[in-house]
Amino acid sequence: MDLKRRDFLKVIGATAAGSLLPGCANVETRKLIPYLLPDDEIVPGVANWYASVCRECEAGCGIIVRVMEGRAKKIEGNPTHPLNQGKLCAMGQASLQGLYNPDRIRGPLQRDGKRGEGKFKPISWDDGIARWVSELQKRPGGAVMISRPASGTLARLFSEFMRGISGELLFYHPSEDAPVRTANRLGFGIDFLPEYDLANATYLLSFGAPFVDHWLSPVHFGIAYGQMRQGRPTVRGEFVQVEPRLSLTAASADQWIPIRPGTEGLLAVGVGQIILSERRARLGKGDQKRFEDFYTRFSLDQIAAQTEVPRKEMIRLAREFSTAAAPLAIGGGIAAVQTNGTDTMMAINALNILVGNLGQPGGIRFFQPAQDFSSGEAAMVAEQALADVRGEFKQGSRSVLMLYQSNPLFTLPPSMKFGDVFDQAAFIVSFSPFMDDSTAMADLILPDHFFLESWGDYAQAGITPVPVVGLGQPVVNPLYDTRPVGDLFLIAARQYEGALKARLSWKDFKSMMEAQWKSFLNRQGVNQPFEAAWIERLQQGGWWGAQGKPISVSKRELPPSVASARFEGDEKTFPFYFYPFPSMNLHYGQGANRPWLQELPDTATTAVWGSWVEINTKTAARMGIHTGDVVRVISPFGQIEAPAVIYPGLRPDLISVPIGQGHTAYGRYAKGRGVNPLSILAPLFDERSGSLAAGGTRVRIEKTGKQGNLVLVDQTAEGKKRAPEGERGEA
Amino acid sequence: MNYTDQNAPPGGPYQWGMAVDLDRCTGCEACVVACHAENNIRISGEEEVAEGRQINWIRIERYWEGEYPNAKLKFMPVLCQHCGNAPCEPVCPVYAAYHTPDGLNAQVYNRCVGVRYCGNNCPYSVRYFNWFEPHWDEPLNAQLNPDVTVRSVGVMEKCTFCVQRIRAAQQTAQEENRRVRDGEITPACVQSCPTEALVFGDRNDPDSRVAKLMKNDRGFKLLGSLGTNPAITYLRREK
Amino acid sequence: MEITQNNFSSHEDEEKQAWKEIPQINHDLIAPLQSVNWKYLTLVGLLSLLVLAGAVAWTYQIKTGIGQTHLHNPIFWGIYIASFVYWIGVSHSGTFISGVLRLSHAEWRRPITRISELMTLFSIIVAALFIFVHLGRVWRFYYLIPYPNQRQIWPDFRSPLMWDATAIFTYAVSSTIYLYLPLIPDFALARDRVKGWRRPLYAILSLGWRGSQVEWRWLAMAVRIISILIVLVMVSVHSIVGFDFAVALVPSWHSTVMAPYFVIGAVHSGVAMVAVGLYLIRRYYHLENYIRPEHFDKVGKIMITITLSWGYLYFVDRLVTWYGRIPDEMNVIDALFYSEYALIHWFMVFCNFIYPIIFLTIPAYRTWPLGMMIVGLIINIGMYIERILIIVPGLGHPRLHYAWTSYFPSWVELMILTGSFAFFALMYILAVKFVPVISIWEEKEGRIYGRK
Amino acid sequence: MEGNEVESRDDTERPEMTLFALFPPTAPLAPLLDSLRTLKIPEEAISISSTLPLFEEPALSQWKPIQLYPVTLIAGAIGILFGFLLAGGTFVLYPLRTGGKAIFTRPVVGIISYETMMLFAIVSTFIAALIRVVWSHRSRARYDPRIDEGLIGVTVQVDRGDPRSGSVQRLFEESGAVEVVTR
Repeated sequence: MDLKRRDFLKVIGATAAGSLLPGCANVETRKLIPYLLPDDEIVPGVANWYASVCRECEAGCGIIVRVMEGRAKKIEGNPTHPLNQGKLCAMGQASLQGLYNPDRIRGPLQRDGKRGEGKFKPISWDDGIARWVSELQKRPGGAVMISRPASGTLARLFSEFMRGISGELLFYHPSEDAPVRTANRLGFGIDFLPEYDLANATYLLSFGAPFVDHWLSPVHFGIAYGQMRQGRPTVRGEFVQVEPRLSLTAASADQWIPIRPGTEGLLAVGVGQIILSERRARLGKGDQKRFEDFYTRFSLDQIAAQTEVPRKEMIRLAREFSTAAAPLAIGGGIAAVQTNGTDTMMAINALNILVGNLGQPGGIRFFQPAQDFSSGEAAMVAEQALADVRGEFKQGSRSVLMLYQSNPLFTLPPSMKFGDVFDQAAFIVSFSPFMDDSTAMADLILPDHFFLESWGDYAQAGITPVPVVGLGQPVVNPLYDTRPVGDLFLIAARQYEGALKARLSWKDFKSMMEAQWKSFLNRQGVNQPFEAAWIERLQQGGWWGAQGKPISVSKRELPPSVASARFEGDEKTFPFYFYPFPSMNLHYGQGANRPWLQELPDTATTAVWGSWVEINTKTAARMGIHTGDVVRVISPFGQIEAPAVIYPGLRPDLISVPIGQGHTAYGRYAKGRGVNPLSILAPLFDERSGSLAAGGTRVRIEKTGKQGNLVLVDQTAEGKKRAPEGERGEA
Repeated sequence: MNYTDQNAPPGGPYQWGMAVDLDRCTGCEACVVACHAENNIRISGEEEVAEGRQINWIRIERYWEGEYPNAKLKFMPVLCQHCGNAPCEPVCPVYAAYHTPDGLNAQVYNRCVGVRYCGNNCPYSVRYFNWFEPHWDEPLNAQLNPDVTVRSVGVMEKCTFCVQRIRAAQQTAQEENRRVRDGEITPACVQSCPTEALVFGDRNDPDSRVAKLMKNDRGFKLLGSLGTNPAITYLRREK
Repeated sequence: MEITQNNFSSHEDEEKQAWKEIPQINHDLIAPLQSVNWKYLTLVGLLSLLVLAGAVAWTYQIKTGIGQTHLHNPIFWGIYIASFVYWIGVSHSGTFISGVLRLSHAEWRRPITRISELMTLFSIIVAALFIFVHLGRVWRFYYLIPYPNQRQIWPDFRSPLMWDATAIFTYAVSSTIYLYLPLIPDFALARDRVKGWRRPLYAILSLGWRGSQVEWRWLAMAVRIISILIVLVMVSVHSIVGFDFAVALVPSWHSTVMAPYFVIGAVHSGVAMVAVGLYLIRRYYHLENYIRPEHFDKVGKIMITITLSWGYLYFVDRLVTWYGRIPDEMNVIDALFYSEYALIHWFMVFCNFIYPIIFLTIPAYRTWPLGMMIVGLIINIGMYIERILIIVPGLGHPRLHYAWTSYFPSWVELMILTGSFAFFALMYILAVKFVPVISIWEEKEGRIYGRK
Repeated sequence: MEGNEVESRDDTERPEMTLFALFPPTAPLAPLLDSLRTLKIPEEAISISSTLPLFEEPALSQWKPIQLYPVTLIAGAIGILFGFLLAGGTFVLYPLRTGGKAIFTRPVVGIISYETMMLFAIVSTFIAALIRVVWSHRSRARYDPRIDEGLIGVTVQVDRGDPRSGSVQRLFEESGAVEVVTR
């Protein structure tokens, strides 16, 4: 896809004119006068490409959007963006169906009838905002805002606003990555993510890191993976995946090691010990002793017994890993969502230290992200923090709940009793553009634009070797009577009695952004009139600097302790481990209202439009369960029913169910479809990162005797047939 | 024009082709959604998919091999192979399926009367039929691509190698009177593929990436024994 | 002249006797045209209702989309095509029985020919109907007709479907002719004996037939020539229907034996259907002295031959596949013999081969009209199943197993199917009220000269 | 009703007269025909109607063999040509390439030509025969419903005032005609 500068100059004008269009936020009038006030940039039949930033997941890929006659037609990766280099995942592509989703909230609403009844009646913007502000005013310091992780200017706005009303701001989104971040912070003392240089690695040892499915930035690592395998003329990177369930990522691995859940850390330690004992470690003098002391605390045989990975297997891994030219160990996924998640991640990082790949190509490299681009000071939190919030509401120190594109009622297990917050809160306001499960409980809904309709920027924290700040612009006129959340907060700030006015005095979010960028670009020493620079940045879709030197990491912490994880539910009554995994298409349910993603076959099972329970072939045979039979999954904290899918790539003692379905709201495509496995989880956390130990609940399963409407694209339902002729045993 | 030789070359200046590297494919299915978005592929809905009527011009076939703990899961993107000797073409009684000079296996929707013989005769089962009139809940239809026909009920449809993009690029090339450059055309699936497992290009141009990849010794043709002479070459996965 | 002289003298008395029967024959064979009782009317009403139901179902399918069937990729063909093939098969009854038997001067053919020729005509009509039922955009059917048009569309004769179209058109036209020619003298007869609205029709259709020897000779000559040609057409038609499958790459379709196998299969169901028709007409029009056990016996003997050849070809086809063990082909064989389709498949073999062979080889059974009708029914059921089993399992097991699937018809399909059978029956019983079901003059001819 | 029309027609104006006799089926026709010939009645002036083809062989010695095969053959040839143009010719008009098949494919032309050959042959044979049936001796042959009951009708045509008419009538009666009509 080659971008024509010409197009972009058009683009800018278009957006300017577009945003000035009178009544452009009002559907009727726009229908009424489509071309009486035409954007002179809009030439029928000619496509304009708008650069922006994808906000479907937290990776923040650069995108370019194809727009014709004022309608977004296609989204592709921004080829110049360092993170995703012109590529884009299924979810990003499907964001168009978020923009044009028939179930978007089309204007401000207030609750009608009891809370949670889901009855709403329209309210004018002025009244809506007034009501929200007055609620805040009434309860100074009573507000908690749970927001999806914002970044850049919006994050700064949020945090300054919340500070101004002395409320609490939590950037929360469900993911398996919190332990990874924490492990980096504790292990290396760096609080952004490193670049995991898969592309140049020759041996990738992954402990459950699902970098193809949803880990950090699947697109970025997808590109790197392609490079690792076939990008280099002579070398083909080896790839071993260690995890109890053969994930999409493991499917691409050369070897899959089905380890016992929660013992990944131990395996890492075992491998490390062998490397040390075989004198293959490349450690600095300071470290040598420390590491020996640490590793000698463990007995290989015990590790072998606990991990169920035979000793000689470990030895082989250790040798392959330590002798490789560019070894790299990464962790995440099921290994992270255990009570020992962070320790495990640290133990895995320790392997990288042992082979000394820090700062090396093909290893772990920390690069300085864009400096002095203020994103405020609110940090990402994990589930534990929300549990604390519940406490605050209980004892009444907090009473106003503000939700921004965050759906805790869906993503938190009921066992955490977070629902209480929704019962106890005096006032709940949501800024979500969609009627998700939590928004349906709100008293007031002030719908935000969809990201393709609004301004925004996104400061990359790590992953890329160069500093990146993505810049998003409206690519189409707003479809409905919604308002950018940024503008709302600025208006609220103006109406709020107090110092807030002064601190947040911008007339709208766009000008705030421009101000922020102006100072940022100045500090970057861009000697160019701001207007020109700004337009250029918009064309490029953001700002990215040159690749700097990797930061030399001084701190090399080892995990204080590594043991196998704790599990809720005793083995007798609950014989199975249970792993609710984020579905590749729907992630934590965000994708569930996009028909494209609902209809996108889960690659391994080819299931669409629903939930399923994965059961190991032998286990199923033993229990007389066939694909399609509805089974009941029972944990100490609840039960769910879904059709079974026989899954050969699963430990016989593990049951897994995809996350993403089972919404009680969220529009026609998502509502009442499938089940939410998170709903039966125990309130179990990884103490050090505070993230939910989603893999820590044990379950048992029963046949219900019912037949479920399991829809598989591969109707043979097994896919165990011979791979097609010509590439038998080769594909 | 040669009327009697069935092996006469199609004779176009370009011969479009694709290479699919199974060693890169991770089954992420970005290509599938990209295709849906680009080509106005209908949303079938749960019931229709249950009937087996989902439409995926490109689909990721997966094959399980072996049993736990040695279970292996292998992927293979399957799309229209644009065969040189396409079994689907001659069986069409109304020329709805025919071969373009630049080696595309074209489907002319408004000629199709829906005898569905082509669908039967495609060994790759990549032809999809419109059993009902397509429907998009307002305003999802605002996204539809004006460059691509929305197929009505009763016609067969299939992967076109994003012919709309090919023609656009050819036009620009013609205006600037030059040949289409390698990599200038990327069908939606190729464009989105993060691992670059899919590569598209002109087989006539020996320096094109696709032409080089086709010479790769990992290469094979899907169901090659049928002699359909596909325009797509697959590269074996190494382990 | 001498010859006639001789046989006048040789069978003097029988001859006289035979001539005396002629008025009786006229009366008996014209009778069915006149008797209309409440039974008949209720039957007509019933069938019309079924036909109507089928028509409604089809309209519904056209309005809402072909998706009303349970077809799906890659099973693009279902019972519509199966029915098409089946009815084309049944249509071979007439051409085979009357054509071949006329050529071979088989005396016993006389009471049977007309019955089977009528079947031919009607089953072709029903078969042709299914082509339209099957089309995804039936409102565009004229794209298939080769005539110069401003759309610049022309059918591609490389498609076996166009071979079909041509062949079936030829077949339809010629079998109509073949039915009509020998009818002329009978129409002339009816012209004088049937009163009411039919009379003028008969007058026109009988073309002022006088029964002069010259007319007889032209008629005889035309019939003789056309009998030869139509047998050739018959063979080609079902061969081509066989090609539809044989030329395709679908596993289990791509077989050289398909064409002859289809022809035999067609004749199998055709002749079986004749047995059924014979029984019913004999029973309800009391033509016991015309359709006699010996006729059933003869038909039975033919059926044995056909059954054997069918079984032979079927065995040959399966044997080579089984021995060759080409995986893709084997998948279908396995499905047929051992798994999904095993039950219905072996039932089909029972109907088409085992039952007929066991019972038809018992002479007493062959002369038992009811029994012959039963065997006829069983074979037809078997042959219909066989048509489905040719189409569906192959399509359901494509080479890329990812797309494997199976199929069962929807209620719309089934309603249209019943409608089609009803339509056939309806056309037949209506025709019986207009066309003498037994060729009167041939019957007479048989009585006079048959003994030779 | 054809037969009646013929009878109802006023024949007295016509220059020739028809003698029509009905015979019982078993009456020996051969001697009658011989004697008619001795009267020098031309073959085409005599016509015998019956409810079924009376003679396997030409009963009247000079009956010419009838020529229908040539029609069939010629029509068939035309059919082949038509088929060739249909299946072969149109490829030249619509040179659209379809995979794995030449634009002009011989086997296809063969198949289509075969079918059109048959079509033309059968249809034209039919039409030819019909024409002959409709126009053969129509003026002379007389019709009587009783023929279908088995009686044999013999029609002889002579000019009015032809002396032979008397003898013909006599011949009829001698050979046992159940009825003789003269017009």
